[in-house]
Amino acid sequence: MDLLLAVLTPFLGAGLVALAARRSRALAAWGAGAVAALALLLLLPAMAASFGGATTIQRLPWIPAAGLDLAFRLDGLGLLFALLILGIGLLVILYAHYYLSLEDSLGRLYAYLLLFMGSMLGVVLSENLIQLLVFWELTSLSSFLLIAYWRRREAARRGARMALAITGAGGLALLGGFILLGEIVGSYDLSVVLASGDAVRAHPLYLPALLLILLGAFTKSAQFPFHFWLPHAMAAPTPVSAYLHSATMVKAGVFLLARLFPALSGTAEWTWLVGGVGLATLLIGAVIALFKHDLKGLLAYSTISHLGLITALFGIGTPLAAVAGVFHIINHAIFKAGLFMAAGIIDHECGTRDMRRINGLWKYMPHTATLAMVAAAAMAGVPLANGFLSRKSSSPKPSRPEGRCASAGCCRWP
Amino acid sequence: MNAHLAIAPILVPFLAGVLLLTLRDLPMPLRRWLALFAALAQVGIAIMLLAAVAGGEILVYRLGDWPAPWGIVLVADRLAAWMVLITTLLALFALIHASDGTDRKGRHFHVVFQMQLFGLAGAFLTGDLFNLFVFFEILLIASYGLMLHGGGAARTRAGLHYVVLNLLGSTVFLFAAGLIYASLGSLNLADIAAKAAGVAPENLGLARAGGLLLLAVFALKAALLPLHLWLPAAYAGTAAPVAALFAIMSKVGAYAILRTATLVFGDGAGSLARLFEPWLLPAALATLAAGMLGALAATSLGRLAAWLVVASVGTLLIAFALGQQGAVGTAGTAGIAAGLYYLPHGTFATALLFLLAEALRRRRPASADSLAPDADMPRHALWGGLFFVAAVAATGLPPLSGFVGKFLILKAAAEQPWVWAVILVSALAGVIALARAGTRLFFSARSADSAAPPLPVYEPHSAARELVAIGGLLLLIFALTIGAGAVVDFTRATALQLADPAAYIAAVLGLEGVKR
Amino acid sequence: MRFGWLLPVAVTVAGVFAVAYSLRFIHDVFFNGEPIDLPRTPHEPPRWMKVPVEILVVLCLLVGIFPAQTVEPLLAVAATAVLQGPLPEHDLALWHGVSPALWMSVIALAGGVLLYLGRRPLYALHDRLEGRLDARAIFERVLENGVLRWARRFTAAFDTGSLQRQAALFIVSALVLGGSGLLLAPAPLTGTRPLLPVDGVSLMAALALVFATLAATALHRQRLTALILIGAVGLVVALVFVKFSAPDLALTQLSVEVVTIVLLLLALYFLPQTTPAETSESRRWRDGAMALVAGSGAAALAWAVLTRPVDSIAAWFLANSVTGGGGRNVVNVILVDFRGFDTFGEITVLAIAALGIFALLEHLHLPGPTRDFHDPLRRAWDADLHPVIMATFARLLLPLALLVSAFILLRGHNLPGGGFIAGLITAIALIMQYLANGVAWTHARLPAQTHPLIAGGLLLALLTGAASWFFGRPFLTSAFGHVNLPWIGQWIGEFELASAMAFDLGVYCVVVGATLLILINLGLAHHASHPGDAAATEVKV
Amino acid sequence: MEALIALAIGVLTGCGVYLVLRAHTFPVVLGLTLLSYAVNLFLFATGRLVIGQPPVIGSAAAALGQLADPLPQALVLTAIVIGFAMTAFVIMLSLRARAELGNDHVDGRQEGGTQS
Repeated sequence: MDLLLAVLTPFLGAGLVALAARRSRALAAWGAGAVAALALLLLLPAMAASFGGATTIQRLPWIPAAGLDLAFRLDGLGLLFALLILGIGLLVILYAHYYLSLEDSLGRLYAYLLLFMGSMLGVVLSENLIQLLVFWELTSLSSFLLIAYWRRREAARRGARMALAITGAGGLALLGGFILLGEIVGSYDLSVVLASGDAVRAHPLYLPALLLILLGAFTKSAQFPFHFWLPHAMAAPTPVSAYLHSATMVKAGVFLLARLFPALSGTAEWTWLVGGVGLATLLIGAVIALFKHDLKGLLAYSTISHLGLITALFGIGTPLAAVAGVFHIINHAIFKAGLFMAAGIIDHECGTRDMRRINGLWKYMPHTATLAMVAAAAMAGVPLANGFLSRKSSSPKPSRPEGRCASAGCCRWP
Repeated sequence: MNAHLAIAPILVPFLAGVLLLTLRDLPMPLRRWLALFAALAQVGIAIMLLAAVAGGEILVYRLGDWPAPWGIVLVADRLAAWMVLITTLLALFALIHASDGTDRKGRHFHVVFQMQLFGLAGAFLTGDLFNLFVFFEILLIASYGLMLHGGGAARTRAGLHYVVLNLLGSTVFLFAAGLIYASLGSLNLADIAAKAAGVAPENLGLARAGGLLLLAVFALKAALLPLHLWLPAAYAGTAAPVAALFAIMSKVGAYAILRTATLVFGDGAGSLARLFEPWLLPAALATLAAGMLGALAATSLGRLAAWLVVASVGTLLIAFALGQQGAVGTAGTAGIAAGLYYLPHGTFATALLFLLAEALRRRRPASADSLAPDADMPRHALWGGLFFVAAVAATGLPPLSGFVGKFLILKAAAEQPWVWAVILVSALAGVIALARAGTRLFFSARSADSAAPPLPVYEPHSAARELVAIGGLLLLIFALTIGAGAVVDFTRATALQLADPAAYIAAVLGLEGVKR
Repeated sequence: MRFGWLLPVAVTVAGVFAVAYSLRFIHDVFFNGEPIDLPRTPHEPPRWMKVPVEILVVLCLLVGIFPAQTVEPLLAVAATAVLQGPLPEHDLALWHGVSPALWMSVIALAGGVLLYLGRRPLYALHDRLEGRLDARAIFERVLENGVLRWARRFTAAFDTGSLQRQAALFIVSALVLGGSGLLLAPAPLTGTRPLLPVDGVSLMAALALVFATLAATALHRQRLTALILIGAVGLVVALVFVKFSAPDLALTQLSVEVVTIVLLLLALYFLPQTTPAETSESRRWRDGAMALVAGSGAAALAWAVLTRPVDSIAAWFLANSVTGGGGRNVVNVILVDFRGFDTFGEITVLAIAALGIFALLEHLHLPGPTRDFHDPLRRAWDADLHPVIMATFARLLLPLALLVSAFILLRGHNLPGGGFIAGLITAIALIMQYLANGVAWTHARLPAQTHPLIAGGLLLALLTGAASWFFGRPFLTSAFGHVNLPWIGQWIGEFELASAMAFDLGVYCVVVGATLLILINLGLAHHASHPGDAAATEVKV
Repeated sequence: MEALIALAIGVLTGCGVYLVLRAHTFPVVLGLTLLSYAVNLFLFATGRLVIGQPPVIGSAAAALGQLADPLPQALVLTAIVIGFAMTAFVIMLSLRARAELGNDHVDGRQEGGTQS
């Protein structure tokens, strides 16, 4: 049961780290890092197997009568996300140690972060849909705590409440969608669900199930018109923004689209809903981002826009587009986490994030500036950075034979 | 002893109550220990009883050794044992909390507390309609005593309303019992059930009126819309451990509805079958909605918890109503099974919130448990964390048992969009309400710019008993979550047993027990 | 394929903006003049704070430049898992030659730069629109002003804290439910049972009852009058029981009636004598209508019940009373034996009620009548004193009453009577003392607390019930019929009597104890509020 | 005769309901008392009306024919006593409410502050 253990490790570690923080901040940081590393270590065998194309499924009965087991699954998609969650998680833990001021409780932040890490791992490693939902809601809860970390600030409390209300509503819709899906398929096991895509799409309950599931995915991934909670979640400390609101939690929605791609995609409803919402979000996010004077606000709307792109790619429904979507998930996580951290450094050093006031930092922090500029170039899609490849793979290339097509956008838009 | 297992849950609290009354001049600590010992013994007995009936046996206890339709019988089946176990567990922790000083605020707390348990156990175990009335009266008169314990204007006012309404309820109960006796000629529930199918057409109207009046009474006890208005003031007004214990009181009404709906007015009841069906589901849905609206509107945690009790009764009765609605067989029993899983969860979770509200009242001198910012309490993080977990439980968010219960109910209600909509939307309302409450109570401090020094904070002599009680309830919720597999198996078996009352009727009316 | 152009176009447009905002990020933050009014002077952060950023940036470049060597394997397994099928051929090479993708990038880059250069008018436009379309503001308005306010309004509209409303709702619910059950019935209301003839006395009694009830209702604001009328109603009810073969009930009703009226009288001593006219005309009509419906409903039900032939389990009780329960008064045998558990519960109710009242009245200061016999609202209080002759007679009657109650207790199993009635008669006899002689006199002669009596009675009932365990029988099994027990074989008759007696004695104790506890404490409450007034309410003999 | 009893029960119930809906504790208590009379009579009536045949075995009357149904009588007896306990409690509670709330309105309102 190493998958179960790997998921549980951060949860158990959260308490220990909170205790360790009473001794020293460094101990807390090392402890949190060790917890994340341990989880990674526990996952290694299954990860190695999944590189070979194998899918590891481990199962522990919980409520067999209701079709609810503790079932974990590690396949390629889970591997990718587990790496992102734990890898970026480790970086964020290191970063947060320096970011937080001495008055702020580091232990609390680490405890919440680890809670979140465990929940997120649970989401991406779940084999059982209902269990996935359990962890899904846990990410909402732990992100509520993280956003409200500076609990004395009105903005933090409001942002946290709003995020919880929106993602919580999505979670409830998702619960409904999953139960319907389970009714259609007769099982909550992902393996069964993924294998019965045709049955699902032909079922009269397909549309309600799809709508409910998409509601869950869109709220979580801040898709239009549910996008507005994300910028307000920026009231969280920047390590949290870097982790949750760029690399991981908001990716849970697109993760879900990817996860259920074989079961749900390929219908006109899917294409219109997912593709349409994705495109709208892509454009709206990009436009608003330009006008944000707040550094993190800009990045937040940029994140919304990129999430829209990923959603749109999955919405197209072709295999190639899906590959492009997965690719952009990776790229966006990397450059956006870096950008948020850079923004955090700037905030940390300047005491403000208002771009109308912070100018000319090149003189003061050239090293950081270089790093931020490379990451920003990736965000802009400049060649030689990963963002460029992402955009390239989502562009049409009809002239080439299908076999060598590196693009996806052209293929079969109804 | 096993021969008398079915009556033990009734007599032990009675004996404890009488002893406590006799020994009322003992020092308080000794009385507390006696009460606590009695409560522990009841938990043990309840577990034994549950173990004895878990396999499907139905224990019939013929009081006075008289044969069934004439004498009074106690019947312990899975449902009764389940209710008794939940009650005793809840009572144990409520009692521990009450030993923290609440029991000193008036006379005879422990006596009346034990008598309350006596009444509850009797109501769950009796197999006789009129005896059910008697036990209802016992648990009511005891609850009056507990509710008014400690006094105070708000408590007295709410108590007066509670008492008068319940007296009206008792009157209607007697009318109903009389109608049932007049039309079906018996008071024994199993006998009534056996006779219901063959009710003479001329008596049908009387029997139906009697059955529906029973529903009115039980709905009043359960606080079903529109008869729910007494509950918030009563529960929010009374002492915290009492309110915690009362979390099971409204479930007595739900229990009685379930018992009569399945046993007497079940599918086998001929022209009386499914008598409650047209009323139950709409009322339950409306109750859930009203409860959540009340929770949203609440301005104090105690009030919020009280409204959540209303909501939890609504949820519970939705599940039970699905049992009425669904086709015979799996769909119906799934609803009841889900409800029976949700029942202990809802009870414990709301009880937990009442205890937390009390913790706030003790530690926030300025604003008590009202949803207003105040200075940080001593051990702020601990209480905040406890509240967080309790709130997660109460709103039915994962991973605690409330989520499992909600999931099971939704699953049982598949293809009933209205039920889904109400449950999901009200769950969201619950999340919003508790998130608001939590952020106001624990996240925001009274504005820092006010230069006034913080008020002196009253830290009770020790939080140990409070924490034991709260921790105990939390543990129960965790146990319900982790052991959900076993519990769901049990509640499914219970639902199946309820769906087929033939075994119950045979056990009660069977000839094997007749001696003379 | 009709909308195949949508995605590339959208991506390109979004790319234009992405380039623009990235450019702004770089230009505004790191260049564009000097910082303005910063709280701190910026400098490079701690070394290790930059390490995570460095790692990520290096990853960006690695993936960007050598995609095939770095990210490709991971992408391949992940995409395979997403598709759950074979991977389409794809190519992450940096350079594909001049392709639409390249053109898109060029457009985006160029457009982005142009956009950024021309940003000022756009910002001005945005600043004018700022706040018009704030999703958060909408969300909060919906939540705070919509949902929450509506919830408050809805809850407040329902939950007014008015007992009258709650009672009305319950009565209406019961009427609707009961009515729906009755009205949908297939049979006519009147049954087939032959009716009893009406005699003159019964008619008079019935009319008296109806008249007294209506009068009490009509005159309810004159509280004493209403109370006396209610007492009359209770008397007629007792007469009904006498007439229709229920002597036990009649006795019980009478004694309970006396105690209740006495209690109400005492309560009236502390309450205003009249009820102010407080409800509006429309409310009275509404209540009257509900009362009319409820009354006709109850009457219809009673009529339906009374006119139907009886078919119940009653015959068994008559047949088994003597042989099984060892008593000839079947009602009493049912109470102490066949359904003894009901009685067991019922005395518990009485006991808890007494304890509850004891707790209620403790430390209570009742605003009783003051010297000028007016309450603050200038409403008159009852100011009667205790008549001497009554006091004397009451004292003389006490031993007699106790004797009667003992007699009734003893004969209960075979003739009308029993523990309840006996207990109530005893209690009434003692109450008479209270009424006739006042608080102080009675207090000097009665025990201050009757808890031991209550507890003893309950314990006695419990032990009597549990005694049957020693004979291997269920709780409350009467001793009658255990002929086979060798060592008490010759005592059967006596033993049977003892078992029922013990239980009934328990009942008696609880009834006496509970009733007295209530009265004594009412007296105490009075004393507490009028320490100096005792003389006014006491007759010295 | 049956009609008279039904009438009595109806009048008692109706008047009881009306009084219970009043706004002061005393009439409410009176109403509850009337209702308990009504329901006791009703419960009694479920044994149907029998004249002169009290359910006492071996009495002179018993030989004459069918005895009255003893079960409802026993139930009514229990109900009367329980009703007595409850009535006593509610009387005392109304006294306490009078003391704690300062008036005898069921909602503890001051006079004049009553609603329609």
